[in-house]
Amino acid sequence: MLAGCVSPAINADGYRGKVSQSAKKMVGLVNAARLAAQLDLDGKMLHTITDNVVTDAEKDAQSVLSSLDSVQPPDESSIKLRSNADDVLQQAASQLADLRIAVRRRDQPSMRSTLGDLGKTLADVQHVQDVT
Amino acid sequence: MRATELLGCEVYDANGDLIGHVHDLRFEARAPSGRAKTGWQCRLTGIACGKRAPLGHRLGYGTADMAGPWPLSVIFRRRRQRSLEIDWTDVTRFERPRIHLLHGRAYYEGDAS
Amino acid sequence: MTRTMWANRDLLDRLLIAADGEHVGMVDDLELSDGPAPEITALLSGPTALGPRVGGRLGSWWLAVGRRLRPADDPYPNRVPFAQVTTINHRGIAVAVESAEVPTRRLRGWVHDKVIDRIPGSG
Amino acid sequence: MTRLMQLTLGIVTAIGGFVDIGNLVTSGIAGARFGMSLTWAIVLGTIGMTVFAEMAGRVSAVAGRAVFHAVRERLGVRTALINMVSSTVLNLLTLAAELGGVSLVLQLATGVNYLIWVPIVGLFCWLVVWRLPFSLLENVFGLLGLALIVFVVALFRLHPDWHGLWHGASHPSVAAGEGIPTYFFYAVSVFGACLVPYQVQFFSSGGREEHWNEKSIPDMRMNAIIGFPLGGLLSIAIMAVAVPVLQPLHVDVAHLGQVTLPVAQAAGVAGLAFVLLGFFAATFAAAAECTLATGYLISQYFGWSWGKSHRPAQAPRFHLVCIACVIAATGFILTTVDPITVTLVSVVLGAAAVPLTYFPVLMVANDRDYMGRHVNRAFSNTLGSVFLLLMLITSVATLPLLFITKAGL
Repeated sequence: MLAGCVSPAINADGYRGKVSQSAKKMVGLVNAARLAAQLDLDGKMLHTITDNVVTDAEKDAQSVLSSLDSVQPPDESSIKLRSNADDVLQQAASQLADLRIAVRRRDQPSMRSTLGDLGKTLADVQHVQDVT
Repeated sequence: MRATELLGCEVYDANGDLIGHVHDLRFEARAPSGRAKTGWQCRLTGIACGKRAPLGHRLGYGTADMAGPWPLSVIFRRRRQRSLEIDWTDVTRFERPRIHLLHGRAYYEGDAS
Repeated sequence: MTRTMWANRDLLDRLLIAADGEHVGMVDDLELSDGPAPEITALLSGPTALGPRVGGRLGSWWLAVGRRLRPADDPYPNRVPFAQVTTINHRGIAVAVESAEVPTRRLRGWVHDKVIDRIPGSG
Repeated sequence: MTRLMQLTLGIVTAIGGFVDIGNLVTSGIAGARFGMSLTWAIVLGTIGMTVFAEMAGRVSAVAGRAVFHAVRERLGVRTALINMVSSTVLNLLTLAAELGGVSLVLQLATGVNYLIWVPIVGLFCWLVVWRLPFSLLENVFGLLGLALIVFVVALFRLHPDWHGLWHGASHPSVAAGEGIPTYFFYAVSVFGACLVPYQVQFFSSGGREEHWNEKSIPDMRMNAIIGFPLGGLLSIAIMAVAVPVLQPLHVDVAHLGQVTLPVAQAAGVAGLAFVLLGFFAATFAAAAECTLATGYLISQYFGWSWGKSHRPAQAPRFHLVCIACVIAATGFILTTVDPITVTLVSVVLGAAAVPLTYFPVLMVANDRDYMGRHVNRAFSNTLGSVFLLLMLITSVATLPLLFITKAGL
């Protein structure tokens, strides 16, 4: 549902909006995964559902990234924006993957530490969303 | 002859003017008499024709006792008045797809009101 | 006792109900006698009656399907003689014939023999 | 069975029959994205469904006409044919969404990929249609679907800001950062999820299956007038639990798993078990009903014998249609198209297609020759006309909204 919509030629403002949109989606994905994992640690989740929610979040995060990558940055400042945002979003996506691995292995300590990392990354992602 | 062959035919009055298309057939039905279970008789007595698509007629406005709803009942009642009922005995000639009538248009329009 | 009926309102597109209560088709067309005072002689049903009413390419296609299902290459639709009609009302047109004897159900027979009967638990 | 129990059973099955994959998905999305501000669309959709179902049920009981008999009688061969074809395509889309929904629920419960489940679910859906008696289908799944009440329980346990929820519902406004077309797209989807054509086709044909007559009208009315609004309340509860949990986190609901999170937070594993059971029952029953509804409507158009009261050998064409429907819908979902997207598209197109079946039923319900003293009164007709207008507006607006918003993205 998140992929698709390749819009090749946009201006700097449009690009900024696109980055902001991607960051906003990433916030939702990270939050859903964190909520599921946290509830799981609290013993309030069925393991299969946690797995599903986290796996879906990871997949959707990948498609947010690839959808952003498919847009050509129109100018110099957009390229700078892109490299900055890309780092943060990549990090979020890879931490979601870490979380998924920890959930599948039912490795609670590693789930906890990944949740902590995701919390920090989330702040960065929100920052990307706000400044753009 | 099949009903489908009649429905949709062009209707011309005595002067050769097109009045409309046949959109329904009127029958006089006689139910089985006495204790007989079967024995229906259905005689073609007339045709309904008009220029407009007979939507309201088809839906029941015009031939049925409709309770509403407003405003459909009003719209269709008004449109119905443009539809003419013609007795089959007034048909002088029927050659698909044309039906020719005995009288002029004014005769039927007067009759319909 | 006589009453007025309209083809569209009272006869066409009405359900045909057999003596045993089975639905045996729709009244797709009416057959009228020739002459100065035409009378309904039969109710016509099935693809070869429906096709011409639908009209257009779809109608001719449906007609062709119907012909395939006919025994000989006879395009005339299935007839239910009007003399067999018992009641005409808003529930449909009932006839004094058992469903097995109503000639409208060739497609049904084909589907029954070739598909449904071969699946376990159909009886 | 006592009369009271029978009545309760009818109402309960109406609640279970009301909620399906469309409600689960659209209420979840709407709650997370728009808070309570789309409650009005659920309320309107539910009233529309109740009015329409009551009318169709009355026509079925008094005049003995199921929906597509009325369609063909009133619209004539050609218009009714177009109507039948589009209703069938729409039902197939809905059926695909339901089958996909059941499979997703099984994925949530087992962790096994939903695509593995799809053919199995399709097979079971057909088996139910093939062999299970009608009343068993309606009652068993209707009762199990009641497990969804866990959403109401969860709502209370979340101790939400009731005043805020009520304010959101009574003062609808477009959430910040959302476009007006998107808002109305989801309004149509929520509306369409409540007012589903196959449910009315099933309700009215089911009445023929159960041999309703004039005496059944009070029961039928109770089922529609109490059961469906309670189903609507359930949809509102699914929406409301998302508001305190998912909305602050900006979760963009795109998966069934996310819809269950608020219940997990409020009621833990036990709550989730109820959710899964309820989801399964609601979507599976809907799949079977949608299959039957499609069989009903095609058979009614052609005047074939139909219904579950016949053994398959006595209604072969009806059962062939059912088999073909299940195969087509299963095949469609197996193409790996996202079931949630299929659900959204099906409820939105469903909202657009409602007048096709609603209009003929409204006509027959107004025909004194057919209905006698049970003809529409001024009250039903006022509501009936208002909703006809509303449905027509929705129909006209739907396709532009679908394209402008690219299905709500």
